[in-house]
Amino acid sequence: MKVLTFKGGIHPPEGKELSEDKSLKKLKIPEQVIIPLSQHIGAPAKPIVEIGDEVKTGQKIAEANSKISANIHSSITGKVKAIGEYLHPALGKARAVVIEKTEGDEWIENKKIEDYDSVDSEKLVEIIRERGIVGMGGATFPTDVKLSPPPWKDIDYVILNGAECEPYLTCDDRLMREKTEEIIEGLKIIMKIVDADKGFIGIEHNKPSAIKNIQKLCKNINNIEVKIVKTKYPQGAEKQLIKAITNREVPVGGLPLDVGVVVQNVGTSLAIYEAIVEGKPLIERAVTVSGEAMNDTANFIVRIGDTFENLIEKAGGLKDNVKKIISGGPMMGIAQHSVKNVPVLKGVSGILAFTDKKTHHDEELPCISCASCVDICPMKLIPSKIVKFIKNEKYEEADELEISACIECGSCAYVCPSKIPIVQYMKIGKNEVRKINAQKKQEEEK
Amino acid sequence: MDKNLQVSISPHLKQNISVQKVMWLVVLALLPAFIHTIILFGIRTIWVTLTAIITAIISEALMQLLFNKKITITDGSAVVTGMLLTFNVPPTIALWKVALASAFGIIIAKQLFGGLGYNIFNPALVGRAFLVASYPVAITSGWVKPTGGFLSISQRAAESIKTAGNQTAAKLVDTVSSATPLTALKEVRKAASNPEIHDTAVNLWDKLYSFDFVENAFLGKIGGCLGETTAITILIGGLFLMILKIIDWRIPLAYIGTLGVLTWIFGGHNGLFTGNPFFHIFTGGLMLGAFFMATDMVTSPLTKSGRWIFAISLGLLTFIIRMWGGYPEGVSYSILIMNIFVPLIDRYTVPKAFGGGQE
Amino acid sequence: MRAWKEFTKGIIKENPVFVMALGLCPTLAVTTSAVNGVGMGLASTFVLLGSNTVVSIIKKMVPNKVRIPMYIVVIATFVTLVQMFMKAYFPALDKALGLFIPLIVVNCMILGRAEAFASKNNLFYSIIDALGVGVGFTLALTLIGAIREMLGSNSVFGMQLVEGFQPMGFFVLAPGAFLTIGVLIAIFKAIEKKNKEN
Amino acid sequence: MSISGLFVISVSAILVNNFVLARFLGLCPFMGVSKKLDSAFGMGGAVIFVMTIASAVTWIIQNYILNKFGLQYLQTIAFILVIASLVQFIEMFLHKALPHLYKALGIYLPLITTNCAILGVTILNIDEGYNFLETIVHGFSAGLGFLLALVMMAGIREKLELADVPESLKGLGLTFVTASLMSLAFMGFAGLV
Repeated sequence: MKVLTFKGGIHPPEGKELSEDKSLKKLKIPEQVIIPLSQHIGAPAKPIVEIGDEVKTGQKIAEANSKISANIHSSITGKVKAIGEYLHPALGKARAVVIEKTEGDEWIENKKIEDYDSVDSEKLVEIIRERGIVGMGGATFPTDVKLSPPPWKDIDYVILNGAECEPYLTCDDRLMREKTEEIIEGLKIIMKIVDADKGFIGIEHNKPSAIKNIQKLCKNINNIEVKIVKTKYPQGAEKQLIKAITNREVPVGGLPLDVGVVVQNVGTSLAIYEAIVEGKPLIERAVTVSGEAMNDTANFIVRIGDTFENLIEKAGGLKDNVKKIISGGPMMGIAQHSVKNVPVLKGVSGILAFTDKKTHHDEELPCISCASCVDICPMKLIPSKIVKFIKNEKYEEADELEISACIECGSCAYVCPSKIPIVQYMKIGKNEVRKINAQKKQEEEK
Repeated sequence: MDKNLQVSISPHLKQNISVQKVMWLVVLALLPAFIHTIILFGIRTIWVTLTAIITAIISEALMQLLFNKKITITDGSAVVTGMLLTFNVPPTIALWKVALASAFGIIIAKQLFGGLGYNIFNPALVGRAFLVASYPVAITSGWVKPTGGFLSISQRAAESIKTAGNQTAAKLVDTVSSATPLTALKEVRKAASNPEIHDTAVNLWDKLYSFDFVENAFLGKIGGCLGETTAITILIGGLFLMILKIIDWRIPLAYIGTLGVLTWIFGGHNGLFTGNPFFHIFTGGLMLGAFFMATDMVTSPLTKSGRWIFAISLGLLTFIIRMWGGYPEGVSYSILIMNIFVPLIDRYTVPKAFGGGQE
Repeated sequence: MRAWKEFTKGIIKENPVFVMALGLCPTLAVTTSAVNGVGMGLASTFVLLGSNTVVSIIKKMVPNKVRIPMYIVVIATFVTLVQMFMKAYFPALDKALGLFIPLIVVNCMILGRAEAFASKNNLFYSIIDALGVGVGFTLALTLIGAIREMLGSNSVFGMQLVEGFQPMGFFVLAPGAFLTIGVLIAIFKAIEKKNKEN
Repeated sequence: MSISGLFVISVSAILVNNFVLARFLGLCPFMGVSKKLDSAFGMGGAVIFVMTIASAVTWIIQNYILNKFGLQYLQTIAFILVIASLVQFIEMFLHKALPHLYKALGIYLPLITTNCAILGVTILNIDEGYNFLETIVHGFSAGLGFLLALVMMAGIREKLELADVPESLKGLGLTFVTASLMSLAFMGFAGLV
């Protein structure tokens, strides 16, 4: 089978061998969970419980606050202990509901729809919204919004993203191997909702077992096909995956649905299946715990709100020479100050611990125009020049070089011999450019 | 359990490459050619090289002191400049002239522009051009024969050309056998238009274009600057850098290819397509220029399309200067001239961003 | 002491070459030697003096609209005088300076002084101004010429300096001219900054 | 007049004896208008335009008026007046007839009167004894050479804007050093014609 890909990209050390053979293990329900109200892109959810309330597993505890927002559910059976500011792996600190476990694990009863084909698409989207499903790949965009394209946009393809191009992470791989059937059912549901002709599952070449399992099950489904994509970072970035599989290019500033495609992570597909067919809100997820500074590694199914500390401990604990702990993958993840009381969110796909050797900090030197970053940029930008403009506060010039197209994948910073923190400059620049353009728009409207 | 955790922006993995590593790899790639020069011209080339390197380092440090900047002489870039300059001078050059050129290159072409990464021109080539402007005689004459070789054609080959009492022809043979190959070619081409010595000139021309000669040129058994007599070892070093992806293969390929094709078409005396491209590829500074000078990261274009434009223009310019210019060799000036155009090339070869082509 | 101030300002603080960057073409073109520098400087000073004087006298008679063309005619007249004078008495220097003698007409320094100073000030100060700027210009050209001659020909005003030194031909060529003035401008700037700091 | 002769004049004026880099003409606008590429193209275009026309007009004046009446000594005055009024006239003409071109070149025209490269080229045409056709080719090529130098410098200066240049060299100082190295590189063209 042909291995598909896009232009550019890098080959960082994969690190998957550390945990790819560890099958998914359901972790014991924690004594206490910290459930932040911001676990998705968009407005934080509004809490609908009060301190002292008793809640069941799967009970809604906070409500979506605007169109782009998501419901939050309790992940355990217990009692609301506090509502306030708590640590958050991405935002530093954010409002959260703390629930203390009581006896048992009593689930709230939800309607199960096994025959989803006979149900209206709108109804299915409503259920998905109700169950608080968001993108599980890390971006955490509310799934219901993504599945409601404007009526004038025809969707041809649904792509399930099983690339998992971030090094070290293996949770999607494990899901594809162990929850194969559920994931494919999820894809069918998505295809029904957006009325797509064809479904693809894009998987990187380095996951032969996952590919085999899914291929076996798809054999008799004529409108679903497995597409093998090259093991290359960032193969799992939405736009790059679409390019590889369909050869369509999402325009600058556009969305996949502008080219008739909807992309969902395999984990999201599983969550959709569980929400519709099993009536289960999004209260658990698969997390890889790995890295050279771990005594042992694991792939867990954990309740949302469990803590990093607990996961690390259950996986085998940290080595003494740990230097860095990351939420997410090593390329785009966020380094953590501490792991105590830091909760696992809907979008946390991995907890990685690294030693000094892997992450050594280097001094920034002047750019020598080696153009490594230009050669590998998957968005075909000129990072080195954009960074020079940003350093000199020439944001309009940076805008001309399409800085806003940057997906912050970090490939440029990975290859840079001068160790320039390019992603950081990109973030600053994008922010400034956005401000300038908003201001310009405002002035024009006047 | 909280340790002193490090917090920094993503990505948390970095490739094992650094500016220092790049520079020292270039130095490493130049070592075979350096050893080759010692074999060809003796111990003296060591002193020439050391002079260039030490002066480069001292100049860099002094300027950084003067401008209150951090001293960065360990990054290896000054060493690279010093070494490259050595390959751009004749083996007999006075040491103080090498030092002068090295200092000029580092101070004027590099440090005044802000140091590493900001220079517009290749410092080593600026050093050479300064020498050519200041001491034209020192850099274009006084050639010595390399061990086991000759300057352009061997004494025997020269004697085999019967001049039959024709004094002008005899003089031409003398001139040619005491010049570097490209200078010899220039003399021969000029002489070919003189009917009186046309036959002799054509005879010499054929000798230069013969397989034997090109083989000798490839092995370095000819006269010239240190980098002009070490084609084979420079090629080895260049391929080494190419395999490590320190330099982009496009630049040497397009540069050498363009010059080869042009000289093949227009470089002969029997009409079109009678030139010997290999003569032009292995004589002069082309190997050094194409692999080590034109590929200098700081002073070459950023984009692939830009590098094609850059390298093809280099081939064209070198061809023009070798054919019609005042200098026998045009590699160093071609690169300096194209250095001027790099900012323009960079500006007008910005690729469309991903998804930018469909709107 | 205004007169003294007007005179000295042109020499250092508002040096036409190093600070104001005026009259660059002749500054670079003719300064291959100190003598040429002096020659060009004096010729320009003469024209400057003449034009400042005349402009200052006629400033009230000239309608605003034809002001600039009028100044140019005045300058061109003095340039023509200089041309004739040089041809007659200093043929060698005339040859060395060549094209740049007639080009004094378009030396922006001269038109600049006429427009910025002589047309607004009385005859006395206009003459002082012209002398000051002219001396500044002449000194600058002489300095550049002397440096280039020293480095490029191992001599100053034609006298050989160091026995056995092989001069750097670079400095008498075009790139040497650009480099010398570039570095001198930078040095002037650095000194000025130091002075301001103290 | 052979084509190759015209070619030699042209190559000489653009590359070998580039007006800015080898002859030191037009340095004030070269320094002043080379900060941005857009304005470099504008100024360069305007200079080509004026140089070509001024070359033609002054050649006619020299050959049919000054020489005829033995008024050669009035050359400087006559030429500068011709150029000044020519620029005025071109400005008015463009404004009325070609507003689009005027928009692109217009703001640079007033600066051109004192560009010594214009007067320089007209005098050189006479000194070199060029005929009418050669004069026009020379004028045009000299302008092209000026444009080339200006655009090259603007490209470099835009890049240097982002460089960590020592304080005292910023601006004019480094621009001259750059010009020096450009001029040094252009010496490679020596002997071409």
